[in-house]
Amino acid sequence: MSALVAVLVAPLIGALSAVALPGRSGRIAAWVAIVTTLAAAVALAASVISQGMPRLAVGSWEPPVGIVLEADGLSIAMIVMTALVMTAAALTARHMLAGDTKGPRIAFGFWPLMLLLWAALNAVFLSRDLFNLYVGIELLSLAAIGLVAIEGKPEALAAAIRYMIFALAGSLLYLAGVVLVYGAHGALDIGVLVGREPAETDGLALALMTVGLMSKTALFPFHVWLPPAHGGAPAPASAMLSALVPKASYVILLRLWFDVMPDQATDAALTLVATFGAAAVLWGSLAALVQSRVKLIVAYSTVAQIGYLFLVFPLAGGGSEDQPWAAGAWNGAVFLALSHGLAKAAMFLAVGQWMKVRGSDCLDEMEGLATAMPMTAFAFALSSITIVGLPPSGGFTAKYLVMTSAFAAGQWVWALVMACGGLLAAAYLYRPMAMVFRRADLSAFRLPSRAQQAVPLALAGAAIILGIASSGPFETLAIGRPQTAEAGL
Amino acid sequence: MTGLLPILILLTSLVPAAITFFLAQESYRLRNALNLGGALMKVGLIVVMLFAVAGGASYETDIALAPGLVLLLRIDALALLFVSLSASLWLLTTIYAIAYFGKKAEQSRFFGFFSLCVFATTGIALSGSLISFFMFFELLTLSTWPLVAHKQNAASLKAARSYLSYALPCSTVLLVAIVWLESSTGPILFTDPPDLSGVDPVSLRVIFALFIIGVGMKAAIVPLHGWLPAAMVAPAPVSALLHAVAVVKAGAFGVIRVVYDVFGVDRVEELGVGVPLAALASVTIIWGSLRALQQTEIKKRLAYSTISQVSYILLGAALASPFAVVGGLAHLVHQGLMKITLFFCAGIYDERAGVRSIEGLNGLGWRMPWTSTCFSLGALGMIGLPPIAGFVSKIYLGIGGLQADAAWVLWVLGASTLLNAAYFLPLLYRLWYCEAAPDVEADETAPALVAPTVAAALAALLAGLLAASEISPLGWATLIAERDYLQ
Amino acid sequence: MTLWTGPILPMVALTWPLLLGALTALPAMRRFAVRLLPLAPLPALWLAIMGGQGVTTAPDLLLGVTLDLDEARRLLLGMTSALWAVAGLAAQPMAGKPHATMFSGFWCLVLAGNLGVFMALDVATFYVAFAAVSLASWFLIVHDRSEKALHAARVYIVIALLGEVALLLGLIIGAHAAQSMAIDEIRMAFGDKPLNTVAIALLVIGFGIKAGLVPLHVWLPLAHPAAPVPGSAVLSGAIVKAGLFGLLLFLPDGAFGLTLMILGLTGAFGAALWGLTQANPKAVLAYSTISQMGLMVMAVGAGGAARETVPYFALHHGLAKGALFLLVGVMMAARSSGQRILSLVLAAVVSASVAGFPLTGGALAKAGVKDGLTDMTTLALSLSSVATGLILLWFLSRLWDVKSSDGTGIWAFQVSLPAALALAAFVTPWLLWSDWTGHEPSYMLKWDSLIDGLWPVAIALAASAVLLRWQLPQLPPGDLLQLLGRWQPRTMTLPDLPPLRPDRRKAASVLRERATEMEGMLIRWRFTGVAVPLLVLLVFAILT
Amino acid sequence: MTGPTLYALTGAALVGIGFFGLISAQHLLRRVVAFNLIGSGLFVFLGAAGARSGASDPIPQALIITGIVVALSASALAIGLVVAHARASGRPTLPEEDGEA
Repeated sequence: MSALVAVLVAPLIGALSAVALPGRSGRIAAWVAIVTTLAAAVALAASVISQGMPRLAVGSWEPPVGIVLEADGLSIAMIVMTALVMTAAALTARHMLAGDTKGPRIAFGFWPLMLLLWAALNAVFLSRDLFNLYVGIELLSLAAIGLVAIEGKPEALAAAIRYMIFALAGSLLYLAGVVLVYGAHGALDIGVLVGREPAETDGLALALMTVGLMSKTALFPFHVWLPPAHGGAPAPASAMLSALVPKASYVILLRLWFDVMPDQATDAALTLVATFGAAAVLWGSLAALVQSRVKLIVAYSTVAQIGYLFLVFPLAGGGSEDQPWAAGAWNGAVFLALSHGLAKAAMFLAVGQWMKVRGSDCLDEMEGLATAMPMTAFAFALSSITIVGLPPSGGFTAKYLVMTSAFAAGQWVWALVMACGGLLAAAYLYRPMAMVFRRADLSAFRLPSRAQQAVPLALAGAAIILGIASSGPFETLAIGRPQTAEAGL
Repeated sequence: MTGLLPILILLTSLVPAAITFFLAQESYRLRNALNLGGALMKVGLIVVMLFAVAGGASYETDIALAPGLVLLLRIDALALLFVSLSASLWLLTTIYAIAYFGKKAEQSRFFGFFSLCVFATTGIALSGSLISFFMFFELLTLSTWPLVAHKQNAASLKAARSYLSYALPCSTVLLVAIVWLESSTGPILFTDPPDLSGVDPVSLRVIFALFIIGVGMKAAIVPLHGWLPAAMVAPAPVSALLHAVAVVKAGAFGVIRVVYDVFGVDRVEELGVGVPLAALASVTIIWGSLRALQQTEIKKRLAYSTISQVSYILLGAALASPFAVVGGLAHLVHQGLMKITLFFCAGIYDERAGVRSIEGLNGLGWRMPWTSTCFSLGALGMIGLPPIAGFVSKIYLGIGGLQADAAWVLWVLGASTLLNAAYFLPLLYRLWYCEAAPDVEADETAPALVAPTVAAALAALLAGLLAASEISPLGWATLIAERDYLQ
Repeated sequence: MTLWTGPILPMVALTWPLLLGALTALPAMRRFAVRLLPLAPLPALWLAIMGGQGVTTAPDLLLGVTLDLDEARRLLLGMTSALWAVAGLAAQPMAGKPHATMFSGFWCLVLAGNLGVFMALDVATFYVAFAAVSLASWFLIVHDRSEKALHAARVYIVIALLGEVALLLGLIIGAHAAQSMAIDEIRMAFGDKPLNTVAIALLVIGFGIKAGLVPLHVWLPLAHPAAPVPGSAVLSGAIVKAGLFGLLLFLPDGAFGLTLMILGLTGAFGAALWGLTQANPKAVLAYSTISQMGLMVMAVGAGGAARETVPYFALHHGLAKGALFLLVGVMMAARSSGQRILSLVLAAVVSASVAGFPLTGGALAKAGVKDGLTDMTTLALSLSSVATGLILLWFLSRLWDVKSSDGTGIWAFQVSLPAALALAAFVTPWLLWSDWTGHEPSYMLKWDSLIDGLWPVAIALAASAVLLRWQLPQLPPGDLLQLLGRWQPRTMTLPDLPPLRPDRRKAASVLRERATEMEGMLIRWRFTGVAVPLLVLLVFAILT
Repeated sequence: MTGPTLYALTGAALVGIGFFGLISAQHLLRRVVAFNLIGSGLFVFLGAAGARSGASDPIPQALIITGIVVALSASALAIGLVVAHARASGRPTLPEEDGEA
């Protein structure tokens, strides 16, 4: 229970202290908060696995009046992944932001924003109240926008504003949905809403919330804000933005469609959502294929990967819900989200270190880095394996589950989209990989320390381990799920 | 112990790989000791296992990854055949590679991926479920890439890209096939053949085709063969690995698994997909030989020869008659032994005489008698000249073709033999009968290069000479076929 | 693991030459390599004299080796090993010459193969042995490395490989038909199935090439003269018999009978006549070999008793032809006109035997075969003696023109070798006569037998007088090959498969343009502002 | 027309006006204002929804107050960004929409 509170409160207090305390002590406070939150996340996961789901009605107010926080398998999986990515980003941020010439704003703003982002993410993962979720993702967006704009460059500012417009529009759509739900049912707690009488406005509410969250998740065709924003932010920020932020709104979508209003989902609507997902996979991959900056390639890859996450809807929802393959598809999607988070963060951190060495992230500038910084190159390669979905990685396990479900459901189109997406991913990730592997003499450049290089490697390794040791995470995911994953199909 | 042995065998290459990656370039002795030690230990463990299996022991280890995703390691006779082939050839290749690289740069990376490659191959051999097969198959694809690109120049990167641009689409196709099939049968284990009666025949045919595309690419079937000649820019030990120890062998092994353990002979016959596969293999045999004729580089000629020869294995598997199965399985070993000899020799010619083109071979026979004798043995064996191993496979495949009522196989074998002769004999002629250019500097004072070559050539000779004995590849293949595939 | 069962002598007879051959590869042994050659066939000769004593098997070797001798095998084995032993002695002057070591090594290999062909009971051993004979004799042919030898070797290897392949395929079909590797069972199993006809045709091609069967003989007149003299002797005397024996072993009685008879007779007459256009005495002898082999093939085709006596015929021809080839060498080595005359006389005697002059070994051989023939073929056989006589007389005249060039070694020793062979060619047919034909030796002394042998020789003598007066145009060897045009190695050019990838660069630039265009459209807020409510409505419409 | 209905209609109208402004305006400050209008409209609507059952419901009020705080902070950040962007680029519009009327 205390861990449940700590994952929310520790980063918030850390953020406030980092703002309030001057210079060095602010930094120390931030680090204390980071370590505490990481520990709390692990503790929370341990307690959920060993003792079941903790539930906290804030101030002892039970719903429908009060707000409930609850950690199920999905929550703790996301929270632990978040904690890992955040810690890794923070570890590299120390190096990448230190002694920068871009002025004190970055050094000052990064730590509070990052901790705020973390708190908002944890809040979204734990909340069981639709309005509370609104507050959470709004806070998340604000922190994320701040991180994008942190360097103060004109392009970054424009990207931040663009991001802000999409995010605010999404928030308002979501809010409109929340208002409709409350108007119809007089309650916003998920636990209460599950047992509601369906109302006429539910469809509209779900439509509004879905489109709003799609816009925040950067699903095609609302993805255009993402590449400039993620490509323009400093690398540790990009890692967090790409790996974590879209997952928050995606988790809300999952909860809406599968927990709150599964009765509303029609096959046509589910197919429509998945169609957008498929379009995102194809378009994002093609766009990544033609980029000439590594960070943009990685960012467009996020667009494509987000598309995968939406393919699960027709496989696990609607008419498929009670079918044997639904659990596999759902698990696969969450696994995809997790492994993508780890791998994408590792990729951005690796690219960030390359940029730091070469001063640019143009594809042509990447020659020789594999020899000079083998660990980051290896990290990039391992992440690529996960992103492409090759074994043995979390990405592969996820893909296998989703594809099996797709074939079992007779909806093999989604499986083919996944297969094509994997191939395209291989194509666009091969370009930086081959460039990095090319021989060139970089002995004149100052290289980051081995400890620094090890950070992305550890994250990428985690994504691989997720594929090899996947049975543990699987059982965890089943906690709190109505339909659990039986022995596959 | 019984459960641990397969894992130990895998670890003998994984552990050296993991350590080697982090070694500094200068720690030659440690690295060599690790790799040689790993290779020796693997051979030792396999010998232990051979005796245990002969005594009736069976090995099975499973690691559940996720619901429906089971990593199953087990030993059957086929796995044992493949794993002992790859382990013993790996030992030879390791000795050769250590001598080949000497003090060249980037050795830690090379030997790391080299061991990883063999780890994957061993995994493929020991896989007891379709999905574990796929996982190791992909690992093999990935760990081969840095080896092909090892020289890090434009040419080798191009070759490496070509390799991946074949491998990844095909593995995607393979994944689709696996997923499609498993979505209706559940996880497929090689221990008990899956019940395919629930899947309609048309789908099954499509799935079979997808499987063949997926695994056949590694076996370099036409038209998925383009990567193999391109990959010739890699260092000689890598070529040996690609052509004899690991990659194409994994492809051929995969086809055998698909035909016999996933679909089963009867089902393949019922679906009528065996003959098209045999025809495809035949086209590959002929096409590879024709293209080999046109090559002017030794290694390229050998590469096309591999394309042609590996399809013998596929042909045997596809015909599925008793003799054909035995011939195909035996050729798995025979081709490995002969081809590794040839590539070792090509490497020695390159290293010690600077010769890559066919013209350069002129007169090298007397300058480098050991190497050239081995080369001649390998080449003659490839042609199918008795008593070197190749002729045994040919006889068995021919009879197998007749047993399967496919007499046309004979014409394929005949044409291929003639073509093999047409592209190999001129090389031998040049070696022994042409005058060397006066300024050629050639010697073979590199025992660590020559010794593995001689060992491989001798093995190829003995495999044919003692074909009828029980411990020969042929004897083994017969055992496998009788035990597992022919009731 | 069993090394062998049964008598060891056959195994020794086979492995001993191989062992000697391997020894020649040792640097220390190189100088003595040629000296070992006469020793190589001795165990086999011993075995032939002793006769077979049961089946020897080596179950682990190849596909299971089984060896044995019956009468025909024993006869041919004996002839072959004797010829090889004598030829080995004749090769002694080569010691110390360039490439002699290599020559010796492959000499032993061919010898082992040649012996193996006659001893093998199973098809795999037979094939291995045959391949060794066939392909390793390339090295005997190419030994000189002169332009001519290289050309002959090139032609030879192509045709020999074709033969090997035909043989392999035929044997595979046979083994499948018989469900066995045993040669005897394969012969029995060849029934009427169309595939078996194909198999027999393939075998006829495979063996016919080796046996110089028209029209597969074209390599022979090139190759036999190209080899050094001892090489030519074994090629023409012993090695061609491997092909003949193959026909005997595998062809069911009467299969392809007519075809074989026609082809055989064509060879018997055609080659003999064509030989008259040759200047080189060795080429003349080669054509004579084709002619004689044609007769034997005809006898095989005739089947029945004639077929049974073919080994007997072969025995004489092998020894005699070996002697004739060696005599060419002797003539080259002759240093005085006395020696030259002696050589010529010896050659004339042997020639007479080959032409079937009464009471010679050749006459016995022919008589033996004739026993089993019909009238027409008997006549053909007698007429062929005319042709043989003619070509051998032509040979003698060419032999006389041979210039002495190679004056090393002890001439007396050299001349004794063909003499010994000639003696054997005379004596052995007499010794074996009753066993093989069932007639008393006195049969040959009958008047009509004598007449039978005499008249063709007489006609031949008369005709040769004409021939020597008005000579035929001199042509290079290779008859049909000339008609086909000179064989030249040509590099084939095949189209490569069309590349799987289209122009990547262009595709990439097009894709880049399109992508930028579309992203530029999507990024405008006006698009999203309109798209969002529309999408909400769409989702709403299809929900519930 | 009862009070709650009037409130609801007002809310809807505010959302509509805000939406129009959001689409038609290029000036970023106008867009921020439009967002605020939409937000306010939604809150008014929520207040009306709270009055649905006749008895007063405290929850919407708590929600509205929270929402206003969130909207305020969002607006503050937005205006800060717009100002920074205008300073850096000299224009109050996004680069891709510069040329449009």
